[in-house]
Amino acid sequence: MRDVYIIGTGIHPWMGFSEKVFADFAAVAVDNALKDAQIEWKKIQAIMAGIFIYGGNAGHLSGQYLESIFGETGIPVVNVYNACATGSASIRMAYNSIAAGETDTALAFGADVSPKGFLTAKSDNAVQDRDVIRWKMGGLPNPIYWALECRKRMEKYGTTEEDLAMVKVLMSEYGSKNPDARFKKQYTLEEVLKSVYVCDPLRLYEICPVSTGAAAVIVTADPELISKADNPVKINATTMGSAIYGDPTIRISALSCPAVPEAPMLSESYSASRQAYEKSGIGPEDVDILELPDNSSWHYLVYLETCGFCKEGEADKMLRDGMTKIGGKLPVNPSGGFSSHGEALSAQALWQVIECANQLRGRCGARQVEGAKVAMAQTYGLMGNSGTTIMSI
Amino acid sequence: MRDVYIIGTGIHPWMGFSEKVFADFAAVAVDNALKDAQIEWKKIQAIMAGIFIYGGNAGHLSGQYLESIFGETGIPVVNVYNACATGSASIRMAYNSIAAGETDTALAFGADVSPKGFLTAKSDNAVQDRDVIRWKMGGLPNPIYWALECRKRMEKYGTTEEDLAMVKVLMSEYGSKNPDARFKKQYTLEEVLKSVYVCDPLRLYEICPVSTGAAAVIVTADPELISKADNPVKINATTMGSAIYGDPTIRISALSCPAVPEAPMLSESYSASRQAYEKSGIGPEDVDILELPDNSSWHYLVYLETCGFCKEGEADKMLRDGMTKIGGKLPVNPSGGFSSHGEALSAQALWQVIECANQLRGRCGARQVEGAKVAMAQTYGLMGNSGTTIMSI
Amino acid sequence: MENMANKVARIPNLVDWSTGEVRLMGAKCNSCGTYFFPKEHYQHRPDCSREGVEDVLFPKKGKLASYTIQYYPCPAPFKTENKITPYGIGLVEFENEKIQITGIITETDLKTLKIGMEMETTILEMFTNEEKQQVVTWAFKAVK
Amino acid sequence: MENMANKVARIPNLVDWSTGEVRLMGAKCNSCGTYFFPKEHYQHRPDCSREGVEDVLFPKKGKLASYTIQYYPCPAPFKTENKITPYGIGLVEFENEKIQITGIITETDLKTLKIGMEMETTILEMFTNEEKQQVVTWAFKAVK
Ligand SMILES: [Zn+2]
Ligand SMILES: [Zn+2]
Repeated sequence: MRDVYIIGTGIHPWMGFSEKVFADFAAVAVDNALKDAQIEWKKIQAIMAGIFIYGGNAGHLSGQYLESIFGETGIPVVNVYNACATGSASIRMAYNSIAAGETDTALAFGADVSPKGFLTAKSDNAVQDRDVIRWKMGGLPNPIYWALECRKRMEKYGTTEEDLAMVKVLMSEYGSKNPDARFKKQYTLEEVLKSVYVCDPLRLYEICPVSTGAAAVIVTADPELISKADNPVKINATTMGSAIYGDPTIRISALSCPAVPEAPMLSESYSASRQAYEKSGIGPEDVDILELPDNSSWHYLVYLETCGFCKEGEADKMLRDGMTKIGGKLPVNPSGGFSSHGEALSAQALWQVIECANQLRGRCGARQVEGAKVAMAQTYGLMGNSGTTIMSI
Repeated sequence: MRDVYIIGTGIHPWMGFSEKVFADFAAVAVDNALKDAQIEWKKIQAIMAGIFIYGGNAGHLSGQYLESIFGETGIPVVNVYNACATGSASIRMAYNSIAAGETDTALAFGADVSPKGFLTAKSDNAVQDRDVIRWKMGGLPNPIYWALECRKRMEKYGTTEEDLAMVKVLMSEYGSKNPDARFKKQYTLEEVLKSVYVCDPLRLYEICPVSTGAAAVIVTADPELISKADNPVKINATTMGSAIYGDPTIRISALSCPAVPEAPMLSESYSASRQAYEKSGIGPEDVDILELPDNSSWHYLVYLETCGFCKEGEADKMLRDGMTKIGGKLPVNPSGGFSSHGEALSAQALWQVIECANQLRGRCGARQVEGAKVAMAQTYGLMGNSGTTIMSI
Repeated sequence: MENMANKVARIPNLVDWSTGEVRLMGAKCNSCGTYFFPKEHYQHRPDCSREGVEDVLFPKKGKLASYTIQYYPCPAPFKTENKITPYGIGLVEFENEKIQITGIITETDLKTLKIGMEMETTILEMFTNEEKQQVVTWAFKAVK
Repeated sequence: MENMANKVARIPNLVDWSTGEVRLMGAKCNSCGTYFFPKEHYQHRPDCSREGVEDVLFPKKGKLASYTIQYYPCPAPFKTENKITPYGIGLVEFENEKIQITGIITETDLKTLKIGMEMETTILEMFTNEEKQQVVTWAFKAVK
């Protein structure tokens, strides 16, 4: 199989609610990616688009919408949805299209506009869609799921409130150095520990909100485009995982979970990362930078274990020992993470890939990790969605 | 690139509104496909799922939902949406996953439950989603778009009301022989011409309604599975097309179209079919059976031209001369077409592929086309979506 | 023209009568020359620099490029106080702009419709809102 | 137990009190042994033949496997007549069934919650509907 490279990336900075429409944000990200890749629009041979689920017909056909802005050329355009791992699906499909020989150069993008209110049920058929039950009878906003798991972890492994707060301290330090982040204020441990509980043991600063943002990545196997690109980044593997029977994690939108584990926690991400390790021949020990989905401080800790960077229950020690800091053995989320960005559903997995690529390309200024050669972007979506992308330079 | 084969297909027969949920229909189709392929569930290494857009969270993550029924194994599961070409996207992605070497065996499926009422706008932001304008101010249900194009055709090429009615006569004859079709009544030319107008010049029997249905296709490059399969069908190409700038067709959900053509009509399908011809080395002259998207009688005619089976304006003659009948030079829609099935959005493109495969495998009983070696399934979705699959035995 | 006092478009930025004539509102790209309707739905020529997109009003008159007669009520969110079915709906071509635009035809004798006939932009009253305003959409009628 | 006359679950087939006890309604697959809640959300073991799925009532009592305290109101379509925040919400483990099920905890002293404590199934009154019925959801409370 031929090698596939990232040659262009673009972002629209993360922000809060906006009256502007998703296509405007998408166009900014795609324009930036084209400029970075130094190619014209007609070089794009396929578009793999993340669905903007609150955008009606246009949001569900976001790829067609984007194409009409830049000029319709008849190429394959496919729209994907994998909850918060949607961006992983788009880059994986762009990669597969090239690896399969269908195209040489493809665009993956996603854009999301934060809704004015809360995210909630999207249908009214409780038999078909248990999400209806969790909202109407369960009283279960997303962070409760994380809090339930976090409490189990504290009981089992002794994770402390200080550990949870320390994650925010680190993320806010890095976020303050990232011009594309939404939240740039730096917090002390004391400030975090004084913030109100949303769902005990998780505090306001320890969970991430919903944001507006857009991201675009151009991948290619075209030798000419690779040779003229500025520090092209090789994709060693980009994989998707789903859940494994017996996963004890209580999944968002579920009302129950197994009491006896027969699979790893967050098995969708276990599966995605193990597929990526196997396919790339790169293991956790080889990774210089990790972007993981810190939807909450709990996620930050558990993902280090799920993805095999330490054994179960040992992530707190990694954090306390400073191993996950910039300058440590495994810098985690130098971007500032979800904590500094918030979730922009169909864009966030691509933004993680872009942060990794920017780090490998030495473009990260005050938050630059020195000498990084291998980076891994790990994402997570509700109801059994996950993706892993391993890159190198 | 290695060859990819269809080894198993399954359908849930098409029907009207049902209180049952989409996952139940999907499970029937997938069970049938597994039985046909003579494999167990654990052989499936990737799931490419069509989104059931009216199914809320569950419908948007239909692949995850389906996997939990059959047993979660951690494999890649991606959900796609390309309007009525959604099934084309799912089979294309399954094909690419195998061709790229990511997996050996993959499942593509789609299931849709007809909503009780009419399809209508899915958002309320007119700036973002012009679909809101066409419903709130345009007064434009889907068939109007087809009628506007049909009227142009009649003016330009002399297509008659009898031609339009004849399409239904043929489709109803074949549908009556298809146990999986929803509509099995056979109509005479006179009966069709007496049916009421929905939007003049299109009559009630000349446009297709919305249906419930499910379809599943298992594809593989695994030599062992291919060798034990019953008449495996080779996929010569499976492609997706989007629109081309200057396409004069008024697209569903649009409020305007170019007055001066700079691209072929239905350019998304022009593009998809030309990609398939180029990739497979098979041309229209080699195709023994064509399944095309007869959303209306107008589609039946124009698609023969769009896909290059005759020149523009010549399809009526093909129809009148009996060339498109079973037994003619190019049997079109031996399944009975959309006219006998109705649209089941995420399932219909797969059902077209399955009809083609069944014809090549000699399984079509009273509607069997004798001696067919090459078949082509052509689909169409609103707002610039299309897919073409060419198969052979 | 009609008395346009106390009338409001159901969705803004589509139809204008501030000039004394009913005209459709769109946009034009000065880089690739494409006209858009609605104006927010960009459809640039591939590789257009997308610079200089500006609002335009389409001419009042065009010619009928195609039409149909709809026999069933359009489902919600479409809404009219009076029964309008069967109603004509057409594609009106604006020659210099190289664009055809859809619209309901406010013609009672639908048998007179013919491709090529001259049409003019008008409005159709749909319903009265809570502020007692007539809520309207754009429409076309034959030039008599 | 509580007086259950004139009470109705907001969504059917989840909680039952016809036996005189409040119990959660689920299903069990007799082929792979997995219990489901809600019963329509199948989660079979891979390659299960999926035969013999039957309705079950979970035991009234289980033990608290985890909990949180929610400080903000749950957004719509969740609906209660009375302010219930902060409210406890827990995962209750049914030991033989090898399943943990979420539920709001109807405890006023949330400081007493502790992993491992014995809980029983109950109902929470949410609001009165147009038929003057009390609309309820399932919930858990500590066994005193
Ligand atoms: Zn332009
Ligand atoms: Zn089972």
